[in-house]
Amino acid sequence: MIAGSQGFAGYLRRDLLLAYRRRGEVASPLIFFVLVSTLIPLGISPDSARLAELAPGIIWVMALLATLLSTETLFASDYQDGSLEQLLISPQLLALSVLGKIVAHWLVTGLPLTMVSPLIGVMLSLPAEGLLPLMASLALGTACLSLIGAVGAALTVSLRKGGLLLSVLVIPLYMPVIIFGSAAVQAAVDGLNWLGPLAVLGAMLSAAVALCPLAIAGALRLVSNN
Amino acid sequence: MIAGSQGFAGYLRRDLLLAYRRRGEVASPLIFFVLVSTLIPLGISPDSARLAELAPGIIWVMALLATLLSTETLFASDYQDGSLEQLLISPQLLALSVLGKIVAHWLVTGLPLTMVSPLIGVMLSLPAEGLLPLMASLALGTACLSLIGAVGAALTVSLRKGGLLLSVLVIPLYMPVIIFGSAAVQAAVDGLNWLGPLAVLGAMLSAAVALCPLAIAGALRLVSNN
Amino acid sequence: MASGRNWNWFHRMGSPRWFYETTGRWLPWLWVLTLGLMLTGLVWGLAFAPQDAKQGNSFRIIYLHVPASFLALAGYYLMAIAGAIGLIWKMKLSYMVMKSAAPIGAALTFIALFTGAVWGKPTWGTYWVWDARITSMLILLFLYLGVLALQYAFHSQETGNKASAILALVGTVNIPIIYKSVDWWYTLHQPATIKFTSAPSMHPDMFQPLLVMIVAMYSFYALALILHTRVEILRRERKASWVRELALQAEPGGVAQ
Amino acid sequence: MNTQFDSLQQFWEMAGHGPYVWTAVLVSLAVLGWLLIRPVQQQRANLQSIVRQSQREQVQQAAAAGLSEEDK
Amino acid sequence: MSTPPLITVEQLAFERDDCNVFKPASFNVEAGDIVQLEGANGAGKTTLMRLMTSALQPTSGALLYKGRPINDCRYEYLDSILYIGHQSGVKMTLSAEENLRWMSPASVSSAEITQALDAVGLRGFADMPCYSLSAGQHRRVALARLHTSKAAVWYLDEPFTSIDKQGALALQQQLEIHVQQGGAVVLTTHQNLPLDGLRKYIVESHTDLGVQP
Amino acid sequence: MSTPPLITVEQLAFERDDCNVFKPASFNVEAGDIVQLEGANGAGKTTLMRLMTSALQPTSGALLYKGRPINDCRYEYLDSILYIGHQSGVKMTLSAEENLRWMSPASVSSAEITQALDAVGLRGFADMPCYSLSAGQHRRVALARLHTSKAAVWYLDEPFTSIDKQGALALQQQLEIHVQQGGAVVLTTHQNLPLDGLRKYIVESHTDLGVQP
Ligand code: HEM
Ligand SMILES: Nc1ncnc2c1ncn2[C@@H]1O[C@H](COP(=O)(O)OP(=O)(O)OP(=O)(O)O)[C@@H](O)[C@H]1O
Ligand SMILES: Nc1ncnc2c1ncn2[C@@H]1O[C@H](COP(=O)(O)OP(=O)(O)OP(=O)(O)O)[C@@H](O)[C@H]1O
Ligand SMILES: [Mg+2]
Ligand SMILES: [Mg+2]
Repeated sequence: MIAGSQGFAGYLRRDLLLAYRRRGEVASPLIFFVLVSTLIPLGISPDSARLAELAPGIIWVMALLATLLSTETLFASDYQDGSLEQLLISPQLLALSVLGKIVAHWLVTGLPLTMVSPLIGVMLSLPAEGLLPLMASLALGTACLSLIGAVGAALTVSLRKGGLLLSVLVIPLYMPVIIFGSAAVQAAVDGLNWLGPLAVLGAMLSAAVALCPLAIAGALRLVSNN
Repeated sequence: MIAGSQGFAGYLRRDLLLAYRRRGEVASPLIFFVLVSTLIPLGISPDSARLAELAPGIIWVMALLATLLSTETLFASDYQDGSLEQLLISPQLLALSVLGKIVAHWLVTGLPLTMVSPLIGVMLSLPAEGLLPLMASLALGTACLSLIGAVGAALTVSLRKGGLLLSVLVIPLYMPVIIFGSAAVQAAVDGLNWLGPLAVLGAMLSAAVALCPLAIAGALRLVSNN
Repeated sequence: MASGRNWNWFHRMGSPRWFYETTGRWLPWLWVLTLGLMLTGLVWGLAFAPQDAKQGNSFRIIYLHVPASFLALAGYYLMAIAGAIGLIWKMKLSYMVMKSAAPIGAALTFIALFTGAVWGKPTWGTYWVWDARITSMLILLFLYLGVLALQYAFHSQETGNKASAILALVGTVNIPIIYKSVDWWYTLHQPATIKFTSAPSMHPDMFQPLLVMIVAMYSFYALALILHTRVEILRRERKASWVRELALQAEPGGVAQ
Repeated sequence: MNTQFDSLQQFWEMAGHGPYVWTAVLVSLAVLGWLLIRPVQQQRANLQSIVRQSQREQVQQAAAAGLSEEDK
Repeated sequence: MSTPPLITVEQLAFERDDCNVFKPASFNVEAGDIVQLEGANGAGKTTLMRLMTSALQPTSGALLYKGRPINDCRYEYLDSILYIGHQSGVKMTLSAEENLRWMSPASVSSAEITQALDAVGLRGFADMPCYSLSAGQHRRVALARLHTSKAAVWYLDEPFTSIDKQGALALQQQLEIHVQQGGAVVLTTHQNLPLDGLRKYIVESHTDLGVQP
Repeated sequence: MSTPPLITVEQLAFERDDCNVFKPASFNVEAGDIVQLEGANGAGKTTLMRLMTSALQPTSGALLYKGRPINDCRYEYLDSILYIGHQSGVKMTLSAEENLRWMSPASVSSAEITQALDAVGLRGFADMPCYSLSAGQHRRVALARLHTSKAAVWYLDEPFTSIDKQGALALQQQLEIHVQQGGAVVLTTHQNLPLDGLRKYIVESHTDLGVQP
């Protein structure tokens, strides 16, 4: 069973089960996303023409925040109850097990968020031709965000209440994702080619899949080493 | 010493000390506020005329989120390490001790946020006459937000990892605050009377100071009773 | 064994004591060089250089703005490389260098942003615009702040060092991506209102003092980095005997307060 | 080479741009100065505390030596 | 009329999901008593103790303090008790000294704080943040409260957890001294305590689901 | 050539802030051994045990598994050990059964899981979420791993915490059976264990700051 696939699949399954146990709460990033998006018209203007201009940016910023907030707890409870230490001494490749956790995380946050985004798009008067690019870019982009955020979560896991510190660490790293994500939607709305920005997001995602688990594994070994 | 002031002042002092211990982290709501505000131009547009229109709303939404996120942990760590139980059986008025904690919370989040808001205002091209109303409304408004958020935090404290559930509970309650807060700023920018909305905020704050601590005390007793 | 010999210089350089003693000899010269160049450059730039045709005297801010911008960016790479060396070769000294580079870099970034903002008011009529370069600079400041915050968030020095080294490395991979994407973002949205004055043909009389200031800033950076690193060395090696001897020489009384 | 300004007053005002230029210069110099002064101060404090600690240990060692002599 | 006992537990019961956790409990605690709540894992010792501290509201039965119902003299009662549970309320980010300072009555002086920390063997650790303490040291920070508190009744839920042998001996002595001076102690532990005058109260699980080893 | 010992600890040391936590440790663990790490609170028992599980990297010294450095056979070693620390890795929101399922090797059948939970006395609690278990029941969930694990070497950091008397007896028997079958146990506890063939290794604090009771 040495370095077998149990690490990846095992953690994927476990984290999905844990999420299912707290399903009321797992729906929260989603509800957060919806609620905050409704705050915007309240704070700014209910005028639909104006909202339509803002929609790609707003939706992307909110999706980013929702992902960020849920990333925070990716390793925290495992650290507190000792599971993380068990993970470190499990006879599997750490990076793979970690990837399993992240995939589970994306399945319960990024994916539902992507699914519900057309709804928000319609609420914020996003033109119909922007909806498909919105979903596509969110699907790729939130996966990137989960991976990058996990690096920050790993680095801050041993700090009690690292929640907001995490945002300081990762928001700068999120900037390219949000630029290309919202640009893809904007391009589609303006009738331009939106596959270009989407391809860039895809490239970023592949790079993140390759590199982030390694950085995370290093960070986890490091912070637990005291 | 029964029901003396030690409860209020004691918790105020303790929570400020705790905050000082994690000062790197306490600065975070602030940095979060600044960081997220920079995401907006990246997501939407760097055009200053456009930004100026959005500024009051955006700043208020971001301030709300920063407060919300930091409220989350108001009772969580106390619950986990058993301090909350000690608070419940301390010979002081629970509501007062709780108020002490909330004041400390506002001093380390709402107040610095208010202080730094003109900077964000300038960065988002908010016209100069909006800056004072922005600060005034944020000072009153963030205090309201801390109080209301604390009610939600108390209700969710015993649910493990209630972070995002909290937002679902309190965001609807936040809506009046954000409406009057951003209205005050907008009124000032448009050259209208902004003291009206501000007065409403003040009234909300007084009501919240009177009622929220009682609600919180009740919620804490209820939640720990199992 | 042969390879061991080749690495000798490397390990000697990694010795905090070697660093402390060598830089101790350089320090007086560096002080003189830095202060001299700074003073020359500033006086020359502020008082003697001709004023700009379009921007008038506000243009003199360039003598601080541009050198600080240069070093703010270069400093991040230096910091990340030092962190990488620390992580790979487990060299204590390079962690100390990394730790010292973070506040210096953050301060220089702040200077670049502040002087830029002040300069913007008379030239553009506003303190802030979301220009590509300016936005990148702001993000750089955040990256620095992240490294600093992480560094000090840990109780244990070493964990803080390693954690921020990892973060700095991740940041390094990201910086080119961030810069490229911000550039692209800006060209996509470019508002017509403001044109960045890139001073295509600078008069030599204006350019020479700028050159002096740039060299001065490099010298300043070296000086500040060395001073900060020496503080770290003393703090970490306070139990070593060479540090004790050195302290007794420097502060024979030692009782002041 | 000549100065661009006829008097100190003019140099200070810089034809209306004085406030901008001088805030930029003063703030920058303050930050740069802080970057140099702080390590110098810290270094001195470090050296002093190291000396004090080694003095304390000498005293303790002397006391310990005295004790063991008494034991004999 | 004789003076009423310090604390009277009268048919105290607590339901979870409409089911009593333990058989309704009745006993007295007098000044000078050490009462050990005994029972298998899951019998309900912690639940009973939390009821006695008034952190939980009983479903039925009464808790009397000096003969008066607890609700009539709540603050007086709370002022005279001290509870250290499984989770001890020690803040990880504060130092041992700050934790103790905070958990002690306002009238305790700094010298007393230092003394208390010395007494539990934490000299030299007073200013380290508590997350860098070992399991036993962490528990000792909580136990240092016993030295600074003025409370008459101590509720200690498994106080010997993680404490080494010498520490356990010292704690037993301290308990004895406390009751000799007229205090009272209610504690749970799975160890046998060689204490004079120890009384046991057996907590019996109400369900048939108790641990069956 | 004689076979090398199962585990060799050679001058193993760990520094925090440039200062050894405990005096460098050297001892062997053979199949059939029960080794108790003994020492006062804060002596470094937990630290040493975490070094032995390879969760911590030693500053100096070596850890050998069957005569080979641990870094050469990391996965093989990790596959043959089981560690239960102060924090046991039990997930509060999962039930006892799910926790055990997850923490056991993939080859363990459902029947074995149920058996293991019965064996630690959690029959009837198998599908309650762990946050509604008592302290001892919680610990028993973690200890149920000993019934499902195939690991040869058990590292147990204060396994008797919160466990009642009968539970403690059962655990001691289990340890003895394990070593009779050729396994090995390294544990810490502050209690005296009446176990045959128990060997003690005294962990000595390196600093003069050990707990002074
Ligand atoms: C907050 C505002 C500003 C920031 C963050 C900023 C940032 C920068 C940076 C990073 C550089 C160095 C670029 C490089 O290394 O190639 C730079 C150079 C320069 N900046 Fe700024 N800048 C700001 C405002 C201004 C303003 C208002 C002006 C003038 C109107 C200005 C004029 C220049 C010039 C002339 C250069 C040097 C020429 C060049 O390298 O292209 N900057 N600035
Ligand atoms: N994370 C940490 N950071 C700094 N120091 C620590 C940390 N964890 C433990 N220590 C210190 O290291 C020493 C050894 O701790 P360790 O937990 O190994 O002790 P222990 O022998 O297990 O004690 P106990 O019997 O109390 O469990 C203690 O003095 C403790 O204060
Ligand atoms: N929060 C809770 N929700 C539901 N049931 C609970 C909760 N806490 C405890 N229980 C159940 O109540 C019973 C009594 O628990 P309690 O913690 O009082 O036991 P205990 O005697 O202290 O056991 P231990 O010796 O293990 O500490 C147990 O069967 C436990 O499963
Ligand atoms: Mg209990
Ligand atoms: Mg231990």
